[in-house]
Parts: sequence; C-alpha cells; structure tokens
Amino acid sequence: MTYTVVGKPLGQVEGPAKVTGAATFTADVILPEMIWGKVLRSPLPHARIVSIDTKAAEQMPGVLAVLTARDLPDTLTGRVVYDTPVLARDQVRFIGEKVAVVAAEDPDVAEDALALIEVEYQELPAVFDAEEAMNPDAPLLHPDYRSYPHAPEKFFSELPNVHSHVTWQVGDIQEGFAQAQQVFEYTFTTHSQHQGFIEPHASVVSVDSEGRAHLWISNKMPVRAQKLLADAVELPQEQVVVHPVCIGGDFGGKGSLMDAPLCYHLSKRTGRPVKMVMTYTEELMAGNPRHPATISLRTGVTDQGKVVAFQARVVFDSGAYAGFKPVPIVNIPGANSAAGVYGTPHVKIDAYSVYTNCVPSGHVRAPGDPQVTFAVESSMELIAEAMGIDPLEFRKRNLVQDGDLLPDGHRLEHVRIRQTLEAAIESSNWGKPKAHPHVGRGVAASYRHIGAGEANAEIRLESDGTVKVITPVPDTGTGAHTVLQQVVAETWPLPVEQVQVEARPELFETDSGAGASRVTYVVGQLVKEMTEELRASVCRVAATALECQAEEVVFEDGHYTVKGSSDRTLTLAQVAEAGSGKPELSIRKTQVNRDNPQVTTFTAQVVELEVDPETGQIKILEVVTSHDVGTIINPIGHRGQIDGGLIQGIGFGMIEEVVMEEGQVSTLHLGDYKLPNIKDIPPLKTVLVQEEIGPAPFQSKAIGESSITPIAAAIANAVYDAVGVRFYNLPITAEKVYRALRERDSNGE
Amino acid sequence: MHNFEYREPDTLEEVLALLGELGEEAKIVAGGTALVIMLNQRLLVPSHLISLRKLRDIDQIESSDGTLQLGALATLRAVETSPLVKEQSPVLAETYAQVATLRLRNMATVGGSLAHADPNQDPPVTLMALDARVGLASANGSREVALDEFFIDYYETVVRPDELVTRVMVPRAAPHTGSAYLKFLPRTSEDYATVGVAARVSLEPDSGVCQDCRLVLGGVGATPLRARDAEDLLKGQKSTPELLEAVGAAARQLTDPVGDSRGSAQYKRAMTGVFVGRAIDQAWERALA
Amino acid sequence: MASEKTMTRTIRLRVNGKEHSLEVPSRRLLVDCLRYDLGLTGTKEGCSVGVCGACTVLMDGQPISSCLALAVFADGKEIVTVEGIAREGKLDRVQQSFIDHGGFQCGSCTPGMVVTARALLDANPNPSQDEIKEWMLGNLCRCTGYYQIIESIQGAAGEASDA
Amino acid sequence: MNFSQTCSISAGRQKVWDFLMDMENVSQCLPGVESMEKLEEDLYQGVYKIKVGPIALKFQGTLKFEVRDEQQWHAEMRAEAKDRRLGGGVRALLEVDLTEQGPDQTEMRVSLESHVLGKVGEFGQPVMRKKTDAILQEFARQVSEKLAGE
Repeated sequence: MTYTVVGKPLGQVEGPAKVTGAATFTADVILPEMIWGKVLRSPLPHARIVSIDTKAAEQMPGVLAVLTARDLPDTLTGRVVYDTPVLARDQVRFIGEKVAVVAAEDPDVAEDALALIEVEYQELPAVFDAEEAMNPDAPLLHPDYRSYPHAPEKFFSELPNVHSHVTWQVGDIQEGFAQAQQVFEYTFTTHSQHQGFIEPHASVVSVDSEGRAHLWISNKMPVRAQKLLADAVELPQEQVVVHPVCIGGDFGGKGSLMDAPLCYHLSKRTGRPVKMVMTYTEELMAGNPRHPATISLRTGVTDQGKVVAFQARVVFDSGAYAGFKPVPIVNIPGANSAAGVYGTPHVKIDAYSVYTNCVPSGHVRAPGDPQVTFAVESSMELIAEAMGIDPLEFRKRNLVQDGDLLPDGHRLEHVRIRQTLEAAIESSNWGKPKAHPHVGRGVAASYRHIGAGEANAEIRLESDGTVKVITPVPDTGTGAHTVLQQVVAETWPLPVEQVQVEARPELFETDSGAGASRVTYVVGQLVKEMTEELRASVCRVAATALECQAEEVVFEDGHYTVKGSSDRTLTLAQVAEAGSGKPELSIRKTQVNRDNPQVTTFTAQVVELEVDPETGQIKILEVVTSHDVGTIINPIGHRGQIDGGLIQGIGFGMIEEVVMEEGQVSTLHLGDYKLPNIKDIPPLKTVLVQEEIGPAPFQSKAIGESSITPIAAAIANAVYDAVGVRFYNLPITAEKVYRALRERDSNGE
Repeated sequence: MHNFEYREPDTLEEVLALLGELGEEAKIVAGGTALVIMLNQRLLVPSHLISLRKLRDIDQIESSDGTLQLGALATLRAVETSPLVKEQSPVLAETYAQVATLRLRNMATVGGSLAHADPNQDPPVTLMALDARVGLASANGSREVALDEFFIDYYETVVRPDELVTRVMVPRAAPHTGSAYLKFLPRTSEDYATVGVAARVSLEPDSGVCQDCRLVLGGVGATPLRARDAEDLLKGQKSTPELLEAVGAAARQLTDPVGDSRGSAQYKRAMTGVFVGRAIDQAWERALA
Repeated sequence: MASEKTMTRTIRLRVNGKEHSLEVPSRRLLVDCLRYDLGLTGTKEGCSVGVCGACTVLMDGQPISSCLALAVFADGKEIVTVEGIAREGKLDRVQQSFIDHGGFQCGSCTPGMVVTARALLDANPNPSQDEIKEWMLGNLCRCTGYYQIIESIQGAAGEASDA
Repeated sequence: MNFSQTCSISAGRQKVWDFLMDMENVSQCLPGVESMEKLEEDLYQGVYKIKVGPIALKFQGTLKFEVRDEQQWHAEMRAEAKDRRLGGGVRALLEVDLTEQGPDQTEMRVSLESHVLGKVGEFGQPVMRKKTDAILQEFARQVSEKLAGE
C-alpha cells in the first residue's frame, strides 16, 4: 500500500514544546501558595513501629503539617491488589518504606523537619531471598494477604509469601517428557534494574473548596490513577480531577500513585496545594525496579534434536509489596514467554511472585521477557552443544510455526521468526573469520505480544476546520500522539497540520492508558474507526449545505464539492460552521480489546564482541537487531523505540544493577547506578523484515518492547563464543567474566 | 540542604583571615561539585561557606623555570585545554580530560579536587607521578608540600583548617621520559575508575634501561598510592613481560581497595597489576619516542 | 549560629538576556532558583548529583550542572537556559534538528541536551562524531539510545547559531 | 556489614575475660569513644565519634551487655546510637570469643555485625565499611597491648 501520511518521518507533535522547555511535566507545575512534602523512610527492612514522636518536627518554623499513619484512613493501595499502606501502619517491610510525611513552605525546611521525627522500632526477622521466603520457616510478610482488596483468589498459593502462582500450559508435560530421549536442566538468575527514566516520580495535589482533589501526576494511566487515588483517600472517583502533564519517561515504571495520596492528605490538612518530587536516591531505594528472577528450566529433547517438552519454574522477587503490578494475575506476564520462540508441543510454566523484605518490584519495559529470554536462549545453546548440534540449526529445527499454540493459549498466525532470524544472521558477520582472538558472536530471539486493553477517544470537527482527537492517554515520549495524528490524517485524508491531538484524561471515566505496547493498536484502531465515522457525518453535513446527496459529495484538496461541479466548494471550517451544534460532529467512544491479537512480533539479535581476557572487559563491536514489522506509521518514532530499547537492554545485560545487601540498596545515585551514555553505544545495524500484516491500524505492529529482550542473552552467548565461559546470571560484568576465566584456568591446570 | 552563611571575599587575604577566624565550622567552596552534593545529602552541616569564586589571579596556568604552575582555581577543563599544559605535560592534559564529564570539568577546580581528597579521582594520581607539589597558604604564611605527603586518609589531607590550597607545581620532566595515565572503566565511560594507574618512566638514552620511574595507583586505597617497591624493581632494568608481572605483583601488594559497585576489593587489586603493566608499557613507548 | 538574615544573599544575574536581582537563601541551588524563583521550569532536575545532565545550563557560555551550583554562584554571571535558545519565537537550528531527527522522546533530558548541543556548535560548528560524544557524554537519555541525538546534532552542524 | 578480627593476646584466658567484662576497659580500647556512663547493670550510655574526612559523625546511644557466658567464653554487646545532626544511626552487635592457646596465651575473636542507617549508611557504605574494619582492628590491637603491658 502507498500512503500519504503514514510512513512519513514526522517529528513529535510535542516537539516544539519539548525543545523550548515549554512542555509541562509534573514537577514543573507551580500553583499559588504551593507547599512541599517530604517523607521519612524506614531504615530497617522489617520491624514493628513502637512509637513515632513528631512533636519537635511540628514545632519547627515553616512546617505546616506532619502526618503518620494514625492521621490517615486505614486504607491500602496498589495498581491491582491493594496491599500497600500509604504510610506504614504498625509495621515496616522494607528499607525505604514511608513512615511519616512533612509539609513545609520549602523543601529544605521539610527535610530539616524529617530529622526531628523520632521513630522507635522493634526489629523483626527479615527475608531477602525469594526462594528462602517460600520456605516454611520464613517470616510471613503479609499474613492477611488473602483478605486484601483485589487479591486474585485464582492464583493463591499454599507456599509462604507467594502472593501469586500462575501456571501456563499446553499439551501434557508428562507425555512430553516421556517422548524425550534426553532431558536438560539449568537454572538462571537475574537482577534488579531500575527503569532509569530521567524524570523521577512527582505528584501535585490541590484540594479545592468543594473538596475536589486536583491531581497532576507522572502516571501513564491517569484515568486509572484517578480511581486509585479516590480509593486510597476514600473519595468518590468524580471528586478527583486529573490534569494532563507530560511524562518524563515511563518504561513501565510510571503507573502507580507513588506519593499522590500523601499530597492529598497534606493538601487537605493544610488547605494548600502540595508537591512531592522523589529524589533519584528515593527512586533507587523505593521506586519499582525490575523483578529479580530465578528461572529453572527443564527441557526434553528427542535424539533428532526436537524439543518436545519444556518446563519452567520462574520465581520473581516481588519485594515487600505487590501493589506495583498492574495485571490481574498480580504476577509477571512475561514469564509466559519462557518457552521462547519455539513451537514446543508440551509446555508447563509456573510463575511464583514472592514477598521479601526488599524494594517492591514493578514493571519495566517488557516485564519478565528479558529475564526468561536470557534463560531460554542460553539453555538452547547449552543443549545444542551437549547434543553436538550447531546452536543455530538447533533453533531452526524448533522454531514456532503458523498454527502453533503458545503457552498462554494463543494460536499464532503469520509467524515470521524464521525470516527475522535469518535476516539477523545474514546481516551480521556470522560464520565469517574473526579479526582477533577472543572475539565472539552470539544470537538470541524473542517475541512480544501487543497488549489488549480499553481505549477511549473523542473526535470532533473544530470550528476552524481542524479535526481534534481527545485522548486520555498521556504523552510518555513514545510519539503516540503523533501516530494518532498520522492515523487520522491518513484515514480522512487530511494534511497532518489539520489534525490535533490532545490529552485530556479528566474527560474520561475509565481507560487503560499507555503500556503493554498497546496504544497504536487499541487506541489507533478505535481512532481510525471514529475518523471514518466523523468523516461520514461531515460528508452528510456538507451534502446538506451543498444541497445534494451525500453520495454526490467529493472531498478533494481539502474541499467538499458536488461531484462533477466545482461551482460550490466548502472548506472544513465552512462545514463546521454549517454543522455547528450538530452532535454527530463530535463523537465519543469506548472500545475494549480483550484479547491479544494472534499476530505477534518477533525479534532476533546478533552481537559481536571482544573480551579482554586480562580484565574480563567486554567491548561490543556490533549489534544487529532484526525485527519483523508491519507497516511503519512513523519511522522516527519506530526507530527510536528500537534504539532506545536496545541500549536499555545492554544496560540490563552488562552494566545496571540495583545492588542490595540484606535489603539495603547501595547503588543510591546515578553515579553508582550507571546508565549507558552516548559513548557507550555500539555500532548498530537495524534490519526490518517487513510485511504489511499487522493487527494495528494500516497493518502495523508493536515495536516498543521488542529490542530490549534478546540482547542480554545474545551477549551471554557471544561471550561464550569468545572465551568459552557460560553465564547463568546477569548482569555479565567485566569482573564476572574475569572471575570465570580465572576459575576455568585454575580448573584446567 | 542545611542552611549556612555564605561569604564571598574579594581577596586571598580576606579568605585566609576568615578561615583563621572560623576554623572547622567553615567549609571552603570553589567549583562546588563535590561539596554541594555532600551539603545536599546533608552529610555536611557547616555554619559558613567561604567562597573563592570572587578571587582573581589564582586561576592562572603558567610556566616558570620549566615548572608548570596551576592556579588552584583553574578549572579542570582549563588545564585539559591549556596549550601550555599540552605542550609541557601532555599526560596531565590527558588525565584531566578523563575526569567525569565536560560539564563537571567546567565547574571543578584544580585546588578543590586535591583538597577534597577523594581517592577515586584521576588528577592526583598523575600529579603524584609527576612529582607535583602543592602550595598552601594561611594567614600565618605559606608552605609547600610534596603531593606524595599531601594525602592522609579517605578525604583527609595535611591541609590545616586555616589553610588553603593555592597552586600546584609540576616540574618539567627529564629528557627521555614518558608518562601515561590509564583509567580502567569496565562499566560506563564517565564512571570513576575501577583502578587508575599513572606511570612515569625515564630511560638512560644509551643503555635503554629505566633510570627512574614513578608508579602511582588510584582508587585502590585510602589515598593515591605511590608504589615504591614496584618502582625499585623497574629501576636499572629493561622492560620484559616477566619484569612487568613482578612489578604489577609488587604494586598489588600495596593496595587496600574498598569493594563497591565498580568492583570488589579482590578485583580492583587484580586489575591494579594488569594496569600497572599497561601503563608502564605506554610510558616506556613514549619515553622512546 | 548566624541569624536568618545573614543566611540569605542578594544576587544579580542575567538569565536569557534579562537582568534579575533577587534575594535567595544561601543554600538555594541554582536549579531551584531558575525553576522556582524565576519560573523557568524548562531546566529539569533528574539525578541531583551532576550525572544525568538534565539540569544543564550555560554559565558564561559554558555548560554546567545547575544542581551542583548554588544560586549565589550565579551572582554577576550570564546564564542561558533552554528557554533562551529560541529567538523571537523562532526555533534554533539545534531545536528544529532535534525534532526532525527524533533526538528526544519523553523530553526530560532535552533541555540539557539542547543547551549542551548549542554550546558545542558554538565552540565547534562542525564537530566529528567523537567530538559530539565527548561533549554529550554527560547528558543521559534513556529513551533514544543516543543514535538519533548524534544525528540531530550533525543535522544542525555546519553553520553558526542563527542568533 | 559483617566484620571479624582474630588476634593472639599474651595473657591467660581468665585475665582477658575479666578485662573485657569491664565496660570501662572496653570503652578505652575502642577508638572514638567520647564518653561512657553506666545507667544500670550491663547498660551504658555514651557518645561515640567517628570522622570520615570532612564528615564528622557523633553517635549518642546505648551499649548493652546482652550475653556474658563464661562457660563458653562468649560475650555479646549490643550498641544502638543516633546522630541527631545528620539524621543517621548505627546498630551493632559485637561478639567476643576467647580460646585458650596456653596458660598465658589467648586467642580473641571479635565479630561485628553493624548496620549504618540513614544518610551515612546510604551514601558512605564502602568507606564506612573500611572505617569500621579499621576500628575493629584497632580495638583488637589495643586490647592485646593493654593486657600484654600489664
């Protein structure tokens, strides 16, 4: 298909505002009389709160309020399960949990006051490891879990501290292993990664004279935030008004209320608007980083090298609270891709999400996927080697095909993994001689569903002739609003300048917001349909104004005319005037997509790297990232998603780790928790294996959570190829490589 | 941040008088890059901040009698880009260029970074290898201290509470001398070093053996460490892989690193050996050039 | 203990060409002074330790971290923030190029990126890729993976500032 | 953070034991103890100063003998203290075990489990670890020196 607007490299609609500093993020909201909130956090991982003395803090000049749990309603909050207190009540469960909050005229004064609050704790036994937390003698973090609001009964477990146990299966796992001649078992572990957005969480709440709470929040699901805040502070939902703001990076991490309930209580108490902005130290000690995981795989293979049975046990360290998990299973959905891009007939995957006295974990771009993909793509190589089969060949024998069932029950169509994998290999130096010793190449592949969800939109013809789309979905940086603009402009067709997109979360009552790579799919599809409907209405209005039948109206060069006669033309503005007040020129709709589409997206990556055997340092020489794509609506944004996800994945694989020792994070600022910078990026070759088949508008597909996933596994496989050491845990740091090499050398002696 | 009184004297004399008066209650601020973080994290709660930012003429980079003089208020960026430094001591320009980021180097000063005495910094390592001396002034007079004797412990130096670092002097290197600073960065390229090694090697032109050398290790102890035993092994010798191995081992002995997110103590110690060898190699090559 | 009075200072500074004189507490950070005292919220605060570069502003033409500078440091100085890059409502080449090349997504690193890139191109109108990396090393972006940032700066290279 | 030091003391085990069971002696051997007063049997209150470069910490709190097991030659002391100015604190458990090596020779093993809380714990962990280790070393050295010198 050829398109006029779709496929054009348009800059983001928010561009001018963002490059001039005019774009408003939550921390930029300044209201008259606004004051600041700061929280006191627990220094202990598990303790009973014996007493809190706030007197001295309250008496400090400039302090307007000091609140503890006793001053708040006894509610719990969370994105699905409500298990998280707004302020710790009687008990703290991790280092960094909020214990008290101060509001003051100035953030420095609020900080000064925190130092004056006296808390007496009685330490309790703590558990920091998810596997240990499942032992019968482990301290129970949430004895009342089953009675918490929205705790998913279907996934309750008898095991201590397991708050969700989900099983995905296809075929009959026992039957599968019975067919296998060889069985391989491996265990892998992965670590905690912060989303690394540059904008720390922020919230502003202003309670007005009618008791309504006005909320500005760095939250990608503002309509959901409205409901969550209403529940957390015991207000009717309509009493919460969410105001639109830009989101300074999400990557899965910006879907909770974070400090918003505290802002509300402080605002209600003081009658002043209250702002709370987390410091990056608070982000690293009490944000919602990626779940550490232990992944045990058991794979049954026939002598012909066909995988017939695959069993995975995935244990996620949920931290002290499960409230950051946004899905009804209250678990990590990515675990269901633990079987990889392979069409294994008998699969059983068990995912356990477990409470520990660590920082509560949350969603990070492609939640669960990089963890389990590291495991499965490493294990495929191990098995191939053990069986004496070339790893690439072994993969090819087992790739998923059209009609295969995935562990989550999806039957796939238009499977493009083979082409994607082959394109990655062909574009790389695979099989060619190596320039240096200690150079290695590794490959890994993954798939990623487009998520389902609820979409809402309003579309209308403005009096100036522009078509305006109003969406509750905020701008999180992905270019979603630009994509919607292109979808509308293409559908009509109109020049893009004549289409405006505006985020107005306060106009909607429910919505899924951004996330799960769903926006282009669910919102784009809805907006496309609504555009067609509005266009038809506009055509009818034009027909009335032109005194002809709707079928006779033609739209050309931005004008409506009667077919075959150019005497009378109407611009869109003139139609708008003619139809002024007509309800059909303003349409509002809700649409729920309950199921993930059957066409999914595949990724294959090849890494070439060099290991310094004296230091263990890895230098990536080249990355090839190959993606199975449909129509690309906006190539700038599309590429940005690939590039950004890839570098984030390299950070996960080699550099970034929220280091915790007995629940205490030691990487507490961005000088210690390192994010890749501009000098750290490797040469990148992107290959797009395109076919115009996709579930999203104009046969497009999702791309946002693809490139982050296989890269860690590809690096691990390349390191093995380079120096012959295999890694079972992440990140693969220089020190780990160095140690492994020394260990191997000393064993060899 | 805790509140404090901010003073901004116009002359060095006024600064020194204030220092004498306020002593340890006051902190000096120049670029502020380290101090402001510590204030912001509330690790420091001084009653006064004495700013050097209005002082003139102690930011000069000059040369006299072959000695390079770096004014305490020269920014790291000024040293890195100074044609004089590049000409007289290229390794020094290279070292300053490796500190953190350009933005930080625009703010941080030569004197401030020495006085802060963070053992993970780069410049003190090279400066020590170049036999640099530090000029200190107080209301009671001034003195010079060899950088070798300047650092005491983590973030501690011989600078007395009433004293101020005013300049750093770097003597001209002997002929047939080469120097190198290697910074090991296994994570990201603007990180602190896992280990930093500066080597200076002077060769006897005829025999080609090492006549004199300096080896200084950064990030692996409470202060930059001068590896004298390792230096002794090299003197009078030609470089061989075996010798470098032994020199590296001797240097390793001296280290007492802190394990952190840049590597365990064990790893830092091991890497010291590796980078000592590499730094000597590079310095040797430059000495021959 | 010093009195409250001595813990504030009056500073005069020029921000984006406009003179300001204001009284600030000694402990006020420059980033907070710009954002809250002067209302210039274009400059962002990310890491608070001088690493991420979101708070970069130009002081006398040089990029600095406004989260590591006290407001009193700016006394007598010329400050340029992201709000001062466009002139008379017209985007600077660097700004337009960031839009055209996808040099940002969420936009929270963008103010720091734009002012640093402008300073780079003022100092060196035709930087090599290595020079771009050296200058932009201190500006973290989590969204783009940096490739499109390099292209944005390359796209704006070649000529002096429009201003 | 866990630390331990083992040293050999030129004194009999009973003598070492008696020495260590006196808090006065312990506080004299511990570098940084500013003051120490007895509140009740086995419970003391004191001020402890530690300096890491420009950062001066002043901990005020209690030290309590929790175990005095002469049968096993094992003692435990618990310290809890706060720095009010910086808003940090420390919680530590010091364990001492004595092993007879000869009539006038005793091996002393001291183990310390300490948690530095608040700002100092957040930002200074690696260096605090080093400092704590040095303090423990100094403690062992002082004890051996004082007893050997008697």
